Amino acid sequence: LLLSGGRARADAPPGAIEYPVQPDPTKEQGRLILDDGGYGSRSQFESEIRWRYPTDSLDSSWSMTPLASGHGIITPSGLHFERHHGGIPTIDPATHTLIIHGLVDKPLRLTMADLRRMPSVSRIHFIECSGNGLTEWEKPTLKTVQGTHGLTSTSEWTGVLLSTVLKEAGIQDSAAWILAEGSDAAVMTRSVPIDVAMNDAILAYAQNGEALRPEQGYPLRLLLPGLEGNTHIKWLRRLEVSDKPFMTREETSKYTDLMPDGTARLFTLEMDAKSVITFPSGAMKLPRPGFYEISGLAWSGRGKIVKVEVSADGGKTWTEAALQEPVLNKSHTRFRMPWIWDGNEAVLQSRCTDETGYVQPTLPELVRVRGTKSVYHLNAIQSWHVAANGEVTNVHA
Amino acid sequence: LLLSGGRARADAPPGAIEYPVQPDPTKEQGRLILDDGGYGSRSQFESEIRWRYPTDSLDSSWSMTPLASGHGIITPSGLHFERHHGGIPTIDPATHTLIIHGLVDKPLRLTMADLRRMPSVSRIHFIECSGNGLTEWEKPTLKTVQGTHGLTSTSEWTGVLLSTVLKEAGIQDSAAWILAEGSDAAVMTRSVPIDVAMNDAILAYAQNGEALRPEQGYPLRLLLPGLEGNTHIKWLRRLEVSDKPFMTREETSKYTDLMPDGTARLFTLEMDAKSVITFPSGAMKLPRPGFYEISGLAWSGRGKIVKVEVSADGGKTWTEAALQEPVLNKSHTRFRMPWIWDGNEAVLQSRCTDETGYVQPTLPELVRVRGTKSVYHLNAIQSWHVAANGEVTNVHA
Amino acid sequence: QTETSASDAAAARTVAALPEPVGNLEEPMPPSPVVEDAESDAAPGLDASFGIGRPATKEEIAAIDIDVMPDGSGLPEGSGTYAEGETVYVEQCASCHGDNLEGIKETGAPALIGGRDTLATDKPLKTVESYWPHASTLFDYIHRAMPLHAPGSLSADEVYAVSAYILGRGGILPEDAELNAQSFKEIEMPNADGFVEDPRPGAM
Amino acid sequence: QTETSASDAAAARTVAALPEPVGNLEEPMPPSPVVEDAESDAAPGLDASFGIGRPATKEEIAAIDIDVMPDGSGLPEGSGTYAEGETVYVEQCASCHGDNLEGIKETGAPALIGGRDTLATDKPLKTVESYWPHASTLFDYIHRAMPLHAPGSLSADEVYAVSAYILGRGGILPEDAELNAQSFKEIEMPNADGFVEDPRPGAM
Ligand code: HEC
Ligand code: HEC
Ligand SMILES: [Ca+2]
Ligand SMILES: [Ca+2]
Ligand SMILES: [Ca+2]
Ligand SMILES: [Ca+2]
Ligand SMILES: [Ca+2]
Ligand SMILES: [Ca+2]
Ligand SMILES: [Co+2]
Ligand SMILES: [Co+2]
Repeated sequence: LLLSGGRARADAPPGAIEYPVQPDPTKEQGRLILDDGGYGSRSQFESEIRWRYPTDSLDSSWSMTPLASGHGIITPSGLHFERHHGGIPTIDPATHTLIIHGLVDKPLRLTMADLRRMPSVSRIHFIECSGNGLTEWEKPTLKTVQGTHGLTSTSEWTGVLLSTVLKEAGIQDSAAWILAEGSDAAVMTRSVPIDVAMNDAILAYAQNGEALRPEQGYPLRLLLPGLEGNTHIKWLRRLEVSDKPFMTREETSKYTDLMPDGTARLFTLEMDAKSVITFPSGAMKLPRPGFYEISGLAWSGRGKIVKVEVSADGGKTWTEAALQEPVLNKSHTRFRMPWIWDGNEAVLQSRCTDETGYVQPTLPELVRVRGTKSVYHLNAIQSWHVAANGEVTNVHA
Repeated sequence: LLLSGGRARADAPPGAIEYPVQPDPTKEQGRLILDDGGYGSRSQFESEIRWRYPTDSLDSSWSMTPLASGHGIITPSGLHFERHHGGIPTIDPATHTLIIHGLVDKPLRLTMADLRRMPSVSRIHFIECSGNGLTEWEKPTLKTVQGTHGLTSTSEWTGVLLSTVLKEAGIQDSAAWILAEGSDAAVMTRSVPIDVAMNDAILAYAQNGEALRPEQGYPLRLLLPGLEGNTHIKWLRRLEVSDKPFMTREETSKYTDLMPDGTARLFTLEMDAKSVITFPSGAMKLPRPGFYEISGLAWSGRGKIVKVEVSADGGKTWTEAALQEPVLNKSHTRFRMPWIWDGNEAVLQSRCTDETGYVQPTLPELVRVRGTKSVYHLNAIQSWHVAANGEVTNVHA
Repeated sequence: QTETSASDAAAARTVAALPEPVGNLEEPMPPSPVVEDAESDAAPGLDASFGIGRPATKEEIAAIDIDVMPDGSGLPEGSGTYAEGETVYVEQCASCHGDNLEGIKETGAPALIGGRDTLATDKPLKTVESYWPHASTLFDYIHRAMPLHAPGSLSADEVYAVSAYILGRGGILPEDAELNAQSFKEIEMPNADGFVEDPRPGAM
Repeated sequence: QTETSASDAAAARTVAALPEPVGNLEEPMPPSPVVEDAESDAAPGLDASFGIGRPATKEEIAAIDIDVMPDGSGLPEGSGTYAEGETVYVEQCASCHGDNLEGIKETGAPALIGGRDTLATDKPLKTVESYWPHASTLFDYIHRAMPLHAPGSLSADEVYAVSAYILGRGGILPEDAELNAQSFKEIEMPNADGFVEDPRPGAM
């Protein structure tokens, strides 16, 4: 089957195919069914894209999800944020294998076909890079919610519970950590505590109902619900069970959190509860006073969100927002609150609480303990200033 | 932003871009981040596509979701089933409007920008064409679950509750039906009962976190959770409130169910509970005896699925399958059951029960009442025969 | 050990060694809400009215309010005869629906007539003649959707005429029939009483 | 009214006027499960063992078990000196990390040395020298990921050598150091005690 109709062209946004706009679509037949070859693409009028923070290295870089134009809780797979340390490998699933070894009774070699035959689970979970917001510690730096918060996305992931495979291999009593290793150019590695591995970790081969996207680790990635994104090793090729952590570069040189006293926290794995208002948000302009539905996302690496409060006066007063069902464990949760903008200056904030009782902190509260040099795990309340002319900007308030 | 790397080529499956496979991806950098222009595509190794039933007219035709290779409950937007009566129109959202008139106090004209400013909801719902399975009444006809059941898909839909807009317009006391009209070449119309409209109907502009796909009604479609797919008018341009149904061609000539006595049922809108095993399913071959996870989908237009039972002996004995959380209202629900195939002939069936207590019927039960000429609403238990050589075929059993 | 540490030579770096975020980083700008209409500037409320959108004008409604209902509402001015309809049919419909309105499989166009007394058999033929409960549906559908490759192109006169022709060929109207908004309402369809309510839930 | 009904002329049609589904309709065939390995044909159970996959061989494991741990496990045979490492560094690393290991902003390659005593300041410089708790990480990372555009291309000797050079330039090893699996384990990193456990939850 070939594409018979329109084609990707320079004038269509990425991911779209350009077709002639019909002057009156009720007066002529539309384009034919399956002229897309049987796999559709987005409308040529939709142009939001992931955005790359301009790191010096293109090989080790990240791109961020356009949260401002998101809807609901699912992130379209084409807009899922990315973090690569050695580019995106192209791997034939027919030759890819996963090897499990170390402190196990039976070292195992599994093909992708093997994994697809094992008992599976599907779960809707967010992933967030713990570097999400790293530009925002000292002063408001990026303009949009894509820049300040775009290193998180939510998908429905399907795969085999890691515990299923570990039980098949037979883990030994002394097992305490597992090294997960990717087959990208960085041969990315992280150590995973055994209790996480035996709890809800997933060897994921599918995302949003189809195979993983290449950027998300095709054909196989590790999913560690609630843990910092860097640990969700993509293009997974190896799992080594050990009694000790491996102290890889990504868990020592990076992804450790430098405190004001010069010590650094190791293995800060869980993502604390966090929320952000995505509408209205930075770099938007409200055209006039009137009704607006404030909307945003809240999530916690420690369970479900139980409450989101919204303030329009910079945190002086708070109102509880509505949580859109389903409210899922370790997933983005959409919140909404009706708001009438009276045309005066306002500062919009959201604050979430998760089922452990943890309340999202203010930035001063966080900085008081952690200083501004810890890079990772900035989960403070975000403030958007609405000017009298309707312009929305990123502020520290 | 232009695509700088690979491009869609004749040799890549639809929706994929072909890149050179790396002999050892750990030994060279992968392709650069954002070489896709900021919107990703699926892997070149994934080739499942929607399939068109070979109707004589290409303009009025349908394509079916490849359920056999689905995962979880979300259907990838690129694989959502389609039904078009006049092709797929290409509509500029900047010029598209929705007009609400008839028995309302204030006839309204809403732009897409207006709709996006109104209070919104996001909900995960299936849509099923009531013609799903129409080839299967008399004898097993199509070979695969895509052919027998592929006219159903599930997405997270976002939009404005229809009730919100109707309240804004002020519906009058005599209002009983609403005509919904599309702006495709068929100017597709259906009459919707007012109680459905005021309950959970959605004016949907987003699907799976981004704008609707063109095939799904971009920029605006009606979503009537639980009702037959034909009523979910796409490319929606007009809503007329009336005291009577409009008796359009699609609710008289079509989408009426002919009974054996020659009478036909009108406005059979709700989709009764239904389930199907998607793995193993027709045209697959089990390579050898051993462990297989039976998996499938269940859904009901009347609420949540509460139970799915699976039989491997053609309905003689049943075992309750596990329902994958979240189990949502009027949504596909994934069920799973571990199974050891002993190498003997088997007939696999699934049977679901919804929260109203309705139990999915057998085909003989359904045919006893409805005959085999009613075309629509075939929701009977599906049987897959597993031969001793592992071949799985569509049977009536 | 001559050199001890290169720390003096090393440029001071801050967190994550990020490039200095000075100037325009080319973050894509998100869409802002758009308000097109000055009219609805009325003070909005939270529950009932949001002050969003504007009244639809009579002209805007009339331009797309094309439906025709069983009680005849929506039928436009104009008229057409069986004879005029035959011309329309031969020129614009026969290539798909066949010279004898029998349908042509290859085009996907169904038979428009025939099939009376087949509905309770095992080869039911559902056509305008045998199945359709309301003549209004015929006007409505032809007017909005036919001919397939030029939908909406027929004048009201032409739709009246071709409807008279189809109903005439189907033995529902005499060949000298002329249809207009008044006479249309009087058409009796053979299968008008053939439809029943949905007995579900509660029945199969 | 000469013609009454065209029902005789009309071809009998069954439900939905579908084309006769005869022969191959070109339904795409779904993927079947694939079993590659005869070995695991053992009778599978439902709970513990699924009989899926096969044992990984020693050779398969050895080919990818490349990690090096703080206790030195995983360190391969071989050795290398500061002097040899200088050659490796100049030829394969300096273009990105700089002649003085200070990093070159434009390449994204960070400084490898320097930064001692800066960790508690407001311009912390985190390098191998100032920050890394374990020398094993240096071997492990260079071996798997550097040089950036030819990762995995260095021999064990070369990695020992360039590690000796980097640690020598950082004042952690003397310039006459030779590294091998034994001497590597004895390296004391300046910031070895600089790391603390995650106090969360319970602390901010
Ligand atoms: C190019 C082919 C073509 C032409 C020309 C054409 N039709 Fe059709 N017609 C179709 C097809 C195909 C359908 C079925 C459409 C569908 O089911 O979505 C159809 C359906 C119909 C139906 C509905 C039949 C039913 O049982 O539901 C009527 C009535 C009709 N056409 C009348 C006309 C008239 C009157 C003309 C000329 C003015 C015309 N057609 C010209 C192809 C055509
Ligand atoms: C083409 C550029 C390039 C070359 C050549 C190169 N590097 Fe790197 N190096 C980088 C980049 C970029 C990073 C950061 C990668 C990342 O963060 O994902 C890096 C990171 C490192 C790190 C980790 C630093 C830290 O603080 O975490 C070490 C150690 C290192 N390189 C050593 C070497 C050695 C030894 C060589 C030569 C054998 C070498 N590099 C050659 C670009 C290069
Ligand atoms: Ca958009
Ligand atoms: Ca696939
Ligand atoms: Ca009307
Ligand atoms: Ca009537
Ligand atoms: Ca090892
Ligand atoms: Ca040490
Ligand atoms: Co961390
Ligand atoms: Co129906």
